[in-house]
Amino acid sequence: MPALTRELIALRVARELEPRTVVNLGIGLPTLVAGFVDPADQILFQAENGILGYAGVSDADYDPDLINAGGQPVDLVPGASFFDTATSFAMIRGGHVDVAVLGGLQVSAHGDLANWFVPERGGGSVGGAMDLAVGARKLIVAMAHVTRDGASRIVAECDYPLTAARCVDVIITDLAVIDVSANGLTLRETAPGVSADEIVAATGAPLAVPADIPEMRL
Amino acid sequence: MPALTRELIALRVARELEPRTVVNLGIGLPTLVAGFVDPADQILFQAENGILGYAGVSDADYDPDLINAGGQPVDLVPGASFFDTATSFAMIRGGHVDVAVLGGLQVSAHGDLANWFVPERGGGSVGGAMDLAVGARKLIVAMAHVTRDGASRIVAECDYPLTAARCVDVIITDLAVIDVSANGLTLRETAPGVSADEIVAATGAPLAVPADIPEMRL
Amino acid sequence: MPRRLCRQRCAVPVIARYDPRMVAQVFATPDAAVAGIGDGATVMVGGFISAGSPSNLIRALVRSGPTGLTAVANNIGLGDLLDELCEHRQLARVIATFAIRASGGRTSRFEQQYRAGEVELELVPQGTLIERIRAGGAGLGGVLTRTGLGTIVAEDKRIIEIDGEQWLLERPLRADVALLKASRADTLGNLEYRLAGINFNPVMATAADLVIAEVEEIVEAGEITPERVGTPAVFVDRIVACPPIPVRWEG
Amino acid sequence: MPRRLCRQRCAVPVIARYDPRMVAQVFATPDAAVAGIGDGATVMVGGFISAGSPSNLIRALVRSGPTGLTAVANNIGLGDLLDELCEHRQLARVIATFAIRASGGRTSRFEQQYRAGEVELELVPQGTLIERIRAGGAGLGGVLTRTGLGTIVAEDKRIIEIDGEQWLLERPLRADVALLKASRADTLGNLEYRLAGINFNPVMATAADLVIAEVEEIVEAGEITPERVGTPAVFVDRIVACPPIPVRWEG
Repeated sequence: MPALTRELIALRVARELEPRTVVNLGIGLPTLVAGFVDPADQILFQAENGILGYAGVSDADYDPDLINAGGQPVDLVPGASFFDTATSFAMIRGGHVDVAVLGGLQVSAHGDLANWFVPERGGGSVGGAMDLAVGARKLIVAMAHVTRDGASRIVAECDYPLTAARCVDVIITDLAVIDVSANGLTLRETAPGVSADEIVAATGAPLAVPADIPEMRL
Repeated sequence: MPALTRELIALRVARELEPRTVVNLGIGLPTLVAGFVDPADQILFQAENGILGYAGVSDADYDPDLINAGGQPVDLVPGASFFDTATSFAMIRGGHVDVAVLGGLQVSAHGDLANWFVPERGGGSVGGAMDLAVGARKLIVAMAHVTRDGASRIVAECDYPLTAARCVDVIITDLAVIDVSANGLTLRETAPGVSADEIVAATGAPLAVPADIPEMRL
Repeated sequence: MPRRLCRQRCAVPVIARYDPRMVAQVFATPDAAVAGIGDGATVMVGGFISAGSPSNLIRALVRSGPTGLTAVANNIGLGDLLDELCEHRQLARVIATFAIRASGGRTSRFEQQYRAGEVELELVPQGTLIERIRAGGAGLGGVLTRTGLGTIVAEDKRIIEIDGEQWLLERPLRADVALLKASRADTLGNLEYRLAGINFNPVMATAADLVIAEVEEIVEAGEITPERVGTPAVFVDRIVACPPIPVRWEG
Repeated sequence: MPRRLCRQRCAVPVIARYDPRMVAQVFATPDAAVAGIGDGATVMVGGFISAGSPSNLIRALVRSGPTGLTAVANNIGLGDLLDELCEHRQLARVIATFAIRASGGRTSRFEQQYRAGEVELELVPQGTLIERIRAGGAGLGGVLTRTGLGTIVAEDKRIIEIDGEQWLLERPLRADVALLKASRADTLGNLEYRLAGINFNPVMATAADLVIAEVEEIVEAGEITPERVGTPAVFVDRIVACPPIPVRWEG
């Protein structure tokens, strides 16, 4: 089954972002999204460590004071600003960030997210994930649809420790775009060359499949 | 009975301030204190509206953005800083202001303070007084010893609405300096030409009078 | 999935359609900038006496005429432009720290209407007022403070005991609209403050559904030093440049 | 009258005599600046990964050798200088948001000691960590947040219900010492931050009994623009100028 690369998942996430919104990108795959937005859309990226308006990972000389929340050097857009962590999380927790894009370990049929603690490793790091999951106005989870062992990351109930309950709005994976609502999961798009049946089979929770599911535009 | 002028009360308060401390001056009489400190003492005055390091009321052209918490134009010392109201009250409530000097309507034998609501007028304004009374590390109340009608402002129990309970450390009036402790009130100094007996008579709460009370140094 | 958090709306939604935009809209006049504020709105007003006070926006609100307003501000009184909202009895309720002079003498229109029972007043200690607004803007459930304990401020409020210590629970405050004043804005909506003009403005910017700022000058994005931005653009919806109205307070 | 509020002291007072002074003391070396931090101290460390990290002070603390420390910091991990405190097992406890890599591979000394049960770890969501520190510094009794509700972060913690909504009560955090990094200081102790080097530094400055800042340059009072002061002098006790140590994080 042909699955999207990490870069193509990031591209598909970028297509989900509306112009002139404020977007926070989590560490890992979500960080790649900054490279795929159209600058004309004037999307402002927010970083938990206190930046509004960074423009993706930088090629410039490394400045230790100019990094995103994952520690990567970044460039700025004109009109960027810096602020302390208290202001940054007032922004996040207070509902001022339009969209957060986070990685995921598991997402449940109710939109519960688990993305910070790996039981097999006996640990993890929470960072700003819990605040983003609770505070962002829209939460997109970008992740591989199944684990390396083939188990679905989309499950009836998370068995990993939660990041937050009922917080996910959209799941974008290497196989599909899935909307999450109070009624459960609905398939919205398929990856090129992947059938709805294959997606249902790879999904560990009930998945509504409307007629005429379009293929992703990439 | 010779009583101190407002200016002399302010001067005596200024003598009470230690070098290199951070001091907040309330509206009214306390504001006069800034004019009586020695600049060499490097006392930094804090204003609730978000200044650390103003130097007293200004003679300069009126700048509406450069005022103290009473609305008076002020000058700055080198090294002054501006900050928002949340930071200003984190400073006050968090115990970072060494001394607050507030006016008073009544102080009780337990160090309760009433200074914001005048029952006869049926109103008042609270401003930052309650936060200062709770948060400053030392609270000096500067006021007239008795009302215009001759009633003592130092009382067994306040009958005016409180600003805060058990908050006053020192009372400086036109007649005396009085220390407040868990054991009650103790006369420390008399105004020039005023006897301890006269002060006891003008005080509506038990007042301990040690031997050899010195006269104020002015 | 409907967000459980997000912006907590006020009881009376007054902006018919609020289009959330990262890029602030620039308006030509204060009157245009305050358009759409309807009867019954809760309006936060930045500033501390004469410093950082959005005088042009207040006067525009007087001219536009909505009534039944709740004003949240540090002060309302003599020589304070907010008092002009009392001329046509636009205020139903005021939440403030300074509102009634402790000494006698001349009284403001607000004080006259308050004494006549025509307008309600909730006096809030300054440090509590700013924390309540901050909680409203930062998605926090309340404020736990010692300020006001044992006073009439604590009446009818919940006391939370933690490890044997008592804390007064104060509730978050939000508004439909915030009127702010800054020194400069850029075209994205970043605000830069000057001297003691900061005060309540940055925190109020976080706690209203519609944030309108008057500034002395609007510059291109990038012209304000990033570390000098006092209110990041995400919080600001409308900006208007106009000469400040100087005001001398009479307490 | 003994103040009921004032600075809430930690259980273990480690600075023998802390002389509160508005004017910061200038020290010649990082080693001199950290003198007096004893065994069992709680130490807040500003910075976020490489930005605004007081690397010189951390290395001085490693050299000075106190043990049984509790560190409060955003991150401890590979390529993070705080991990050097694990070389001589100086840490008893860490309160942080990033401490264990979610993915495998090389592990930090901290992670090895944590897995061996030699050091305790309290993982705190970032927004909750900063608010807990802010509450500790601002004289507030706690934080009411939705963050962590329904997760293991809420285990054994008190839930406060307000108007039918649930809020997690998180407790204030204070420290004996805060180690900070700023770009410049003036001789009074005002600190100016640069770019994203701000992060945890200004809030930690409010929440420790002894606040020590390393800066790249110390200038005369008045040389930092008053509106650019990120931490007012009242919060700062000791300053030292030294070239920053650049660090590349490996997560």
